[in-house]
Amino acid sequence: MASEAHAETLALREQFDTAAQQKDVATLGMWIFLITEVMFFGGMFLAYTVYRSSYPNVFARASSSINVYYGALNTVVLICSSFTMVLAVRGAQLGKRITTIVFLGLTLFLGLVFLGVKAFEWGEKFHEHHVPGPGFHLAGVPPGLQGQAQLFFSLYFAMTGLHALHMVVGAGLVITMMWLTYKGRFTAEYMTPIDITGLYWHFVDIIWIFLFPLLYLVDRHMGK
Amino acid sequence: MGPLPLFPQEASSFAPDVDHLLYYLLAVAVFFTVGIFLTIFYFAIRYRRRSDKELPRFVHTGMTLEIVWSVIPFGLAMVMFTWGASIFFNEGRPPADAIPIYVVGKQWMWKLQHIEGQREIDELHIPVGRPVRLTMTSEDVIHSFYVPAFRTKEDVVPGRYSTTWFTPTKPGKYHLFCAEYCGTNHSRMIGWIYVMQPQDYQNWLNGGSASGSMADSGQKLFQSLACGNCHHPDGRGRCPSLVGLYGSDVLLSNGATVKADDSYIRESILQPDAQIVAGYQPIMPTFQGLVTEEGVVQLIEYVKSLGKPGPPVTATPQQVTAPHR
Amino acid sequence: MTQHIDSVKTYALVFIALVFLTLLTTAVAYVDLGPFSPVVALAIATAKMLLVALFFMHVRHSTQLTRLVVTGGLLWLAILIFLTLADFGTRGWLGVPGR
Amino acid sequence: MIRIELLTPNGHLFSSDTYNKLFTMHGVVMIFFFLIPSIPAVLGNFFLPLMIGARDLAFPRINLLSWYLLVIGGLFAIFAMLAGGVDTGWTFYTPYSTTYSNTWVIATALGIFVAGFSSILTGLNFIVTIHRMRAPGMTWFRMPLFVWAHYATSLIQVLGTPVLAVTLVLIFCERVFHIGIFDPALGGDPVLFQHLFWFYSHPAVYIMILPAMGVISELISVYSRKPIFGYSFVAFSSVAIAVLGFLVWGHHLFVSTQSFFAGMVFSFLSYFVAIPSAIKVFNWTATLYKGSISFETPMLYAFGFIGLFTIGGLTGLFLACLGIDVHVTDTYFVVAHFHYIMVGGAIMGYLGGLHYWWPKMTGRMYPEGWAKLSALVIFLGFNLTFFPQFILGYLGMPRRYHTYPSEFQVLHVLSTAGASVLAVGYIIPVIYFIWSLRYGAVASSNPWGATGLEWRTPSPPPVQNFEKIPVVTHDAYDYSTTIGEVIEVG
Repeated sequence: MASEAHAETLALREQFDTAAQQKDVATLGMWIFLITEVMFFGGMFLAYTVYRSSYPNVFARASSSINVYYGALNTVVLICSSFTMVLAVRGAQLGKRITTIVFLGLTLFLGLVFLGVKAFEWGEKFHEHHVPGPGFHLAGVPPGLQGQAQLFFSLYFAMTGLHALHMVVGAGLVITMMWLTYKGRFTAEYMTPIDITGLYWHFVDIIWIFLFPLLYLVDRHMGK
Repeated sequence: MGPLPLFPQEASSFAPDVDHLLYYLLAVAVFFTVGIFLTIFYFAIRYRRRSDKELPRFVHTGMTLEIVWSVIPFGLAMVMFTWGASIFFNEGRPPADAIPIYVVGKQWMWKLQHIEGQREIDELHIPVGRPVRLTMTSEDVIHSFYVPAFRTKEDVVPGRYSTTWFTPTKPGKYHLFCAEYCGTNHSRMIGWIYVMQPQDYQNWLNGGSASGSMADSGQKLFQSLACGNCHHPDGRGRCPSLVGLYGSDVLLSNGATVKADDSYIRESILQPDAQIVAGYQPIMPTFQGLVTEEGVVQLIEYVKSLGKPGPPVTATPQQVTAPHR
Repeated sequence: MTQHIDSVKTYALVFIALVFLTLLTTAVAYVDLGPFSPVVALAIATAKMLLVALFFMHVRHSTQLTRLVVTGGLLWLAILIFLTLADFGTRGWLGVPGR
Repeated sequence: MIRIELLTPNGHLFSSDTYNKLFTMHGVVMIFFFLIPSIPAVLGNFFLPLMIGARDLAFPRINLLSWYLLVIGGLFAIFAMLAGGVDTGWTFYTPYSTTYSNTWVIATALGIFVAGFSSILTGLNFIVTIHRMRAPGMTWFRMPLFVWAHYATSLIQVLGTPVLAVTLVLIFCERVFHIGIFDPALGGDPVLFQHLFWFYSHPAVYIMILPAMGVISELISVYSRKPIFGYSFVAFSSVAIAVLGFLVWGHHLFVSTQSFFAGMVFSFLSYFVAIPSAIKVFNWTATLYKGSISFETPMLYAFGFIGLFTIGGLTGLFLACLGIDVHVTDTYFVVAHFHYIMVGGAIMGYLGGLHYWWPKMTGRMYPEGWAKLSALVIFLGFNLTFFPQFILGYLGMPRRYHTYPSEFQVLHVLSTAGASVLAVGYIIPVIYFIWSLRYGAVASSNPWGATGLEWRTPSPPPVQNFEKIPVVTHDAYDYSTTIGEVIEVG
């Protein structure tokens, strides 16, 4: 979806009067799109809130079974990528092509690191039978409460899965931006697509900023 | 073709209340509908266009008018809200002396149990003039227990209990419908409610082929599942005694207190580790899949029959003050 | 719309703050704060969100309308969550199952 | 079809399964693929830019994309229908939809998901366009009320639809991967699904009705040649309906075992929506006062709309009222109520708007006599179909019943008879609209003497809408400026 939001070319499109109006419109459109994303994840945050408040102990236990180091590592990786992204946008604002491409490249690399760690972590879950389904089992949780533990992991996979999907889309956008920058399509005056890609990337980062404490850090002191 | 009924029977203590409220709402609705229709007709004819060059004078928006026609409907609506909510409040508070009936919904039938042990399918026999309280759950999807003549309806949700109650006021035979879409034969998940004179009801109870009361069945189940091996009545077993449990406040291991009601006992049987009684170990296995929903309610009745908590014996103060009509 | 270009130093400071808050929230999770655990965790996450939004996403320099869009969106999320909890949080107040 | 089946109590024509699939597809197709997109996609896309004096929407490509998405979503739904149908009802209540139904739930959910994206993008496009693309002089309070109504609609689309999307994703995951977020066997709560579902689906009703209200505001003004009485009240009431519409979804859950207190809160809030709706109806009526009223076809639809919407809206009060709702929810009362709003409201508005703007869109006039006849037939057929259902509902006839007790038969027969009349009423316009494309009289640029900017450009408009972007100097609905230009309709 988002890739359409910045599909304008350098030329001023016919429906606009000025370049400023065009940029303004594109940015506003992206922000509204991000709000729809907030509501999209909001539905899952709601489900999470309801079940966590219903089954606090099981959620603490289930959360403690996830490896906190992967989560923390990935959080830092994503923050780094946001940092490089903002520097890429800054480079574009200043019209520095090489800087922009280098930082976009770094962002892409960090994004892929994040996805790699995520994939590895999921692989472990499959190994440990922590994937919801008939084979699910979480050690340390009584048989009657396995279902509730499974709910936690259902939410874990749904939330991190959709987040990862957004990361993949983001990576695609960054690659496109690198290519367009390489082709010299942007100038210091016109770099709206990069700006908007940046917004999207930071938004995905923000979602993770919330997912990390909610999924990895539920009452760690109790789970031990 | 059948007759042309225009108004449903009134056969419970709620029905007149709901109908009176309906009359009020109807009056408001008819007043506004007729008023707006007539005004439109009048204006449309009075101010019809007479020439193509006609240009009506601009009429300024009247602030007072706008406020008046916002505030008056709001006032009328608040009456509706308060009135409706008070009926709803009564519908949510069954009196303590109500006859308990247990309902299990299942695709596509209603299974009902009396505490005396009678079981019925798609039929319910109840005496006139006594409040009846239904505790309901579902084995599969969401159903909804709907008796139009009583003006009551409540969803029956898998995994938990819901409650509804009514006092039948007129003997007769009334429709029972499932009102929440539940699959292929949703429209055949219907039955009859038989409201009987108290004496007839007593005869019916006695004449049935019940194999002992629900508490008895529950006790048998209790024994066959070997629950008594741990739950000693004297409280010296590995598990808490169940005597006097029902309706009491239970102190849990996490410091919280819960009231031992139907939902609590159901959860304790199916998910025993969810709430651990203070001073005991979480050793009880789950009985999920071993006991049917009907079995669970029999066990609940058995626990109930083991006595109520200390004085006041009959009811908690809150239940005594419950409106009972 | 005039462009504001922040300095690398600003971004770097924000970045350091973000990493610090990440470590802080991880550490705090091991401390027993009772019911305040989720409150603290969410407060830190919100602080991080504000840093990212204000600095990295340039909300600091954005138009009124953008800010309105952002606050409006968060308000709607709050409506969704709070009104639903108005149900889940008050179940059982009547002491009747299912009410 | 559904109505014919219900002629007899026992249902000989189809099996229960077929009936269940029919009403599900009826609901899904009508709501997600017709009512929600109808006015915004057809009339909104065309006229919104015209009315605010823009050359096009802010994101024409997104607009195109949203059209393709709607088509793709529709294909999924058609696939589901042909492959065997789906029988969950349009509400997809869990756990029936996730665990028990053996039909094509996934394909249908995917279709709705994709169509939902289409809806989101349309809303996004409209909001940005209205904020940033207005012609010089077109201030917020000079905008036609049609535009205000679309602005409010777009807010709902943008804020509500994503929640439906994620709900459908969870249903999808639950069926495909068996992760079970709403599965009571795991401790999940089916009522949570209902919350998420109605958070979107209640406001979705306003997605359908608000644009129709916008159309009606235009029609009433043009055919009585007067500015809308209380313009700012009507404008703000649209936004108020959109906002308040998000606070009341729980009134669908009064008997769903949601908590008693939540029921109280939601019932209380529900009454607040009644106020802006009432304001609109009163203001429309007051606009007629001392007007110069002509009875062209669109105006007949506008009258029909006000009447039916009044009935639909007032019966909504019954449903918001806790005591009554317990009795009538999930019965034919609800069915009648929402058909009064959606068919009596949204479709009357759509047809009114279609007739009103038909000359502008196609450059041709439709035959007035036939059009008036069909408007009358639709109004009568509609009432005959759905009014008996109010009575049926209060009698206790539950909805989604394939068979029913025989005492309800007379009213069902009336309703079915009405449905046949209604069907005739809908077929007539289809025929004469197609006819008019070729044989209709050529339309002038402003056949109705209307004031909107869309009438300041030739019929049909050129590609860039205006040869020169107009400068707006007057309030909306200032008829002193157009009255001299009125040209007789051929």
